[in-house]
Amino acid sequence: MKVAILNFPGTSCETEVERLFQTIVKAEPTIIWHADATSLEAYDAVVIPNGAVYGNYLRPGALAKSSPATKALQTFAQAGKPVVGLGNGFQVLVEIGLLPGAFLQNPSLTFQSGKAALRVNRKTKFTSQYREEVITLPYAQQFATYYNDTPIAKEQIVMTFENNMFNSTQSIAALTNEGGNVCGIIALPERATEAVIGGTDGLPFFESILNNWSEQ
Amino acid sequence: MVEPTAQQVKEEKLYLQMGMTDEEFALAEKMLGRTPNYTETGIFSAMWSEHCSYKSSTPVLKRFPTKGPRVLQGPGEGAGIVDIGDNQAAVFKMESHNSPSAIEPFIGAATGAGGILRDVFSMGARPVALVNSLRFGDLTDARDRFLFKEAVAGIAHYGNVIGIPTIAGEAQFDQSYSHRPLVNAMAVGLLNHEDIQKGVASGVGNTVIYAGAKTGRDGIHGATMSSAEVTIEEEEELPIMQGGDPYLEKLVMEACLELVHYDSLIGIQDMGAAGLTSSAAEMASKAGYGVELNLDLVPQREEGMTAYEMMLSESQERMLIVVKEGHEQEVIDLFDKYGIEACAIGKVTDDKMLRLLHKGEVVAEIKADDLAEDNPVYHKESKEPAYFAEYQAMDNVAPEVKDVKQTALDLLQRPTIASKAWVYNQFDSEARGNTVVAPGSSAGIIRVEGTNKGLAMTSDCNSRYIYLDPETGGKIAVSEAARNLVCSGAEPIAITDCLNFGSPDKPEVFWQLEQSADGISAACLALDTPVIGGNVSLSNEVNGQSVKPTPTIGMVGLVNDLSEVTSSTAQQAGDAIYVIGE
Amino acid sequence: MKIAKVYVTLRESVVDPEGTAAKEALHKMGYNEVQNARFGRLIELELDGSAEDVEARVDAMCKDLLINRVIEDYRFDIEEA
Amino acid sequence: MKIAKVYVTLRESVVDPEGTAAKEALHKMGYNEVQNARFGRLIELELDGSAEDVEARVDAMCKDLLINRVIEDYRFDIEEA
Ligand SMILES: Nc1ncnc2c1ncn2[C@@H]1O[C@H](COP(=O)(O)OP(=O)(O)O)[C@@H](O)[C@H]1O
Repeated sequence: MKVAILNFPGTSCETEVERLFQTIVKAEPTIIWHADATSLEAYDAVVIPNGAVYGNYLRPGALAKSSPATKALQTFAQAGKPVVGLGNGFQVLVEIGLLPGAFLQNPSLTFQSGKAALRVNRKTKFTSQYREEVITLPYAQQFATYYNDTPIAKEQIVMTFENNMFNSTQSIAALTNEGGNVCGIIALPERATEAVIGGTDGLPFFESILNNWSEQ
Repeated sequence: MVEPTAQQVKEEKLYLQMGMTDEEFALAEKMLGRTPNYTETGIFSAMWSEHCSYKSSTPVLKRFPTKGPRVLQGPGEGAGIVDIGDNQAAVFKMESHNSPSAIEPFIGAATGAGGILRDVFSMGARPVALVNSLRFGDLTDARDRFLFKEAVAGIAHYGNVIGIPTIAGEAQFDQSYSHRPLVNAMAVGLLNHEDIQKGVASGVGNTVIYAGAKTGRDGIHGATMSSAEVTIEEEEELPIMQGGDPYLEKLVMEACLELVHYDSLIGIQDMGAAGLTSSAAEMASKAGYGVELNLDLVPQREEGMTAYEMMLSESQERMLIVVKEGHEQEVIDLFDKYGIEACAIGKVTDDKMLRLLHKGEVVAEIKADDLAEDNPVYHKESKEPAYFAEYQAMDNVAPEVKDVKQTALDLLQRPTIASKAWVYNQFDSEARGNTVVAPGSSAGIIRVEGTNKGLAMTSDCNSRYIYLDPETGGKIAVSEAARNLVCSGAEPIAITDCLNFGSPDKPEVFWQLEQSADGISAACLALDTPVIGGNVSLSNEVNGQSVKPTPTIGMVGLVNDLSEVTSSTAQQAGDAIYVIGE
Repeated sequence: MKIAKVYVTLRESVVDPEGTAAKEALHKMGYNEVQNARFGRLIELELDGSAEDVEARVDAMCKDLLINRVIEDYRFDIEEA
Repeated sequence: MKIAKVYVTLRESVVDPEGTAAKEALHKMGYNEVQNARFGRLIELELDGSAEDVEARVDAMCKDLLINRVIEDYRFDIEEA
């Protein structure tokens, strides 16, 4: 599976995602500078890594709208291929309109990092490899509160916070579009793929992607 | 404003406002063979400030052991470098941002983190972790609570946006830091030996390139300020401070780390304190060459900036780069890819002068060595404070504990002892996915990517011990750092330090500085952990009262096998508990 | 030259933790008359004089980029500079 | 009930990287008429009607808490709600 890792100005976790696909969940990752991403046709999946895209200016993820990569991403997603936004990448997906809703500042008004217990909906294409219903993943965001005033259908909710620490709408931690091929997750599964750096509860997330899309 | 003439600078003693003494001005005149003009006076005063020249602390710093088989670069460059085997090296340094943090803690702390990161990546190293050391008043005062909260948020903001994990630190509280906090930031980077860069400007005709943010009128004379007591009266006109821009710095960093692989690169240095002045003078002086800059070409954010303002601006996120003549465009193109402005502003000369042109005229011409090498050095008076003998003569008293449980609870509530999770939960301590041990343990540990090795790091200093007995306290600070590393599974390899003291003009303060340096040196020799770099912050005072002497130690250790890492949490019920040592 | 001043506020249904925190802090400082505090933003755009349809253009900028209508409301004034 | 609207802008020579980033993004999206963008804040305070010296009180709140005077300037209007 050819995985494009989109590198916007301000993205900072592209190498950890690349390493993950090179050494752990085997695929063929390529880091692509956003300005060169005018077409993503050659890839089977796209990942938007965590970071602070465009400095989080205006709203986290918002200025990604001005990048040529946005159009390519929209085309790519319409083709039904998988798109994943990790942390800040989720915020990008919301801002460019591939996922519904918006993000608000944490109730603490501060950046918060730590580990959270998440309940997994194992019926999505991003979670089909999970055995457990409740997992632990790291998070690190200042804008982790998901907000939407239109209810999200149950099938689209991928993971929820066990204790709704950020006051998110429907406790949402991860969500897909209606088509089920675009997924944003505010926690950081890529940081839980090796025992030495904090557990392996993130592995099934990536394995699910490979499993559900690599044959196509 | 009409700029004062050289004559006016001298007769009206305008140099005094810039922090220069009569003797220093006379020395500058003698070196030049004429009276320095306004711009030149500003340049001398900035370069000869304590912050840039270490004029009062050099004699003390000479006491530190700085050599060892692992040391590839000792004090003197942006950061020190130690070998960690397999052709790799660790690069690190600690720096203070105390004065700006006392005025505007968010900006002060954020730009502190930004500055120390530039020091590390300008050596060619990719920063892999941040560490900090914080000292604040005891949080009973609203201003102190505000300062603390904002400083933590500032560090978090810069580190989190640029995406470099903060993996260790310390926070202590004592009334002596009330309204005069200490904010020390340390950055640790990794590089391969062949990528080591130095801040040098060599090779006649080579081109000097400016890259990064535009220059504005901010922080002028910050270097002088940072060695002075800060007082801000309520209704006084507030100074303007510029926030750092971690987003821009991230782009500058990525461009610089790509640039270190270019054969055409000669030297690179961050424009830190005294910005363009110190970077240009130091790069020329270190290389034994001269530099000529055309200030008309410097990217400017504000209109009508004078040479004086441009040379002394401390605008953040700027780098000075020297490349082989004819290779300017490839460097400019590289920065352009990241959306960063870069342009040629001067060239390397063979006359060892720092020469500045502005609007067709030579506005300053000073020997680079006079600025960067031959600054005045003071041997300050040192005197044992009266309290020392008094305390030494006291009997040891063991406090009587009546209710162990209550005493334990009381102790745990002291801000210095209580959990620091409120602080470190605001940091993205796992960014880039190599954090093996995050804050909350004795030392932070980061994996050396692609290997089974790790770097462990910690910052420590108990200023109450230093105050009571600076020599022993200095030894304790280094030993505590070493213990934190060892019990995490790492071998201590080197330290950086940040010497935060009161006014060096007080013989008792100078004595504390000397004594603690002796203690630190003795411990470093015993533990084989040379000092590879550091920073001095003097005159940390409020209303004439000095802060407790605080020589912060930042220590780095090597973990040879990550499976040997031990964290300081209780692992499982039934495990035995031992106490070892005296 | 024209100046567009865009006033952005959080939609009423959205809780504003910053406003709540400020209100509480103001109360602690003795400003008990504060019943409510809401935080928003002010965006000032300097626009090239030759532009036509200024209103429509600014509105489009808001919708395309400056505002996220899931959480924010906005209004703007246009002044001659 | 009175409403105080506090308009907070960055002091003249303070750099506004957020404004610059937004301007560049608007250009990339074809809004080339934008010469400059500056970001500020808007704070709306609902004040209990009985308060006296409203102007002076709001000014004090700004100085004591709401404004960071190292980087920001402010002005405010007071309206009857
Ligand atoms: N300012 C800070 N930044 C990051 N981590 C911190 C900070 N202050 C404390 N910590 C972390 O909290 C833990 C406890 O700190 P401290 O009370 O100083 O413990 P110790 O006595 O073990 O050094 C350590 O892991 C330390 O790294």
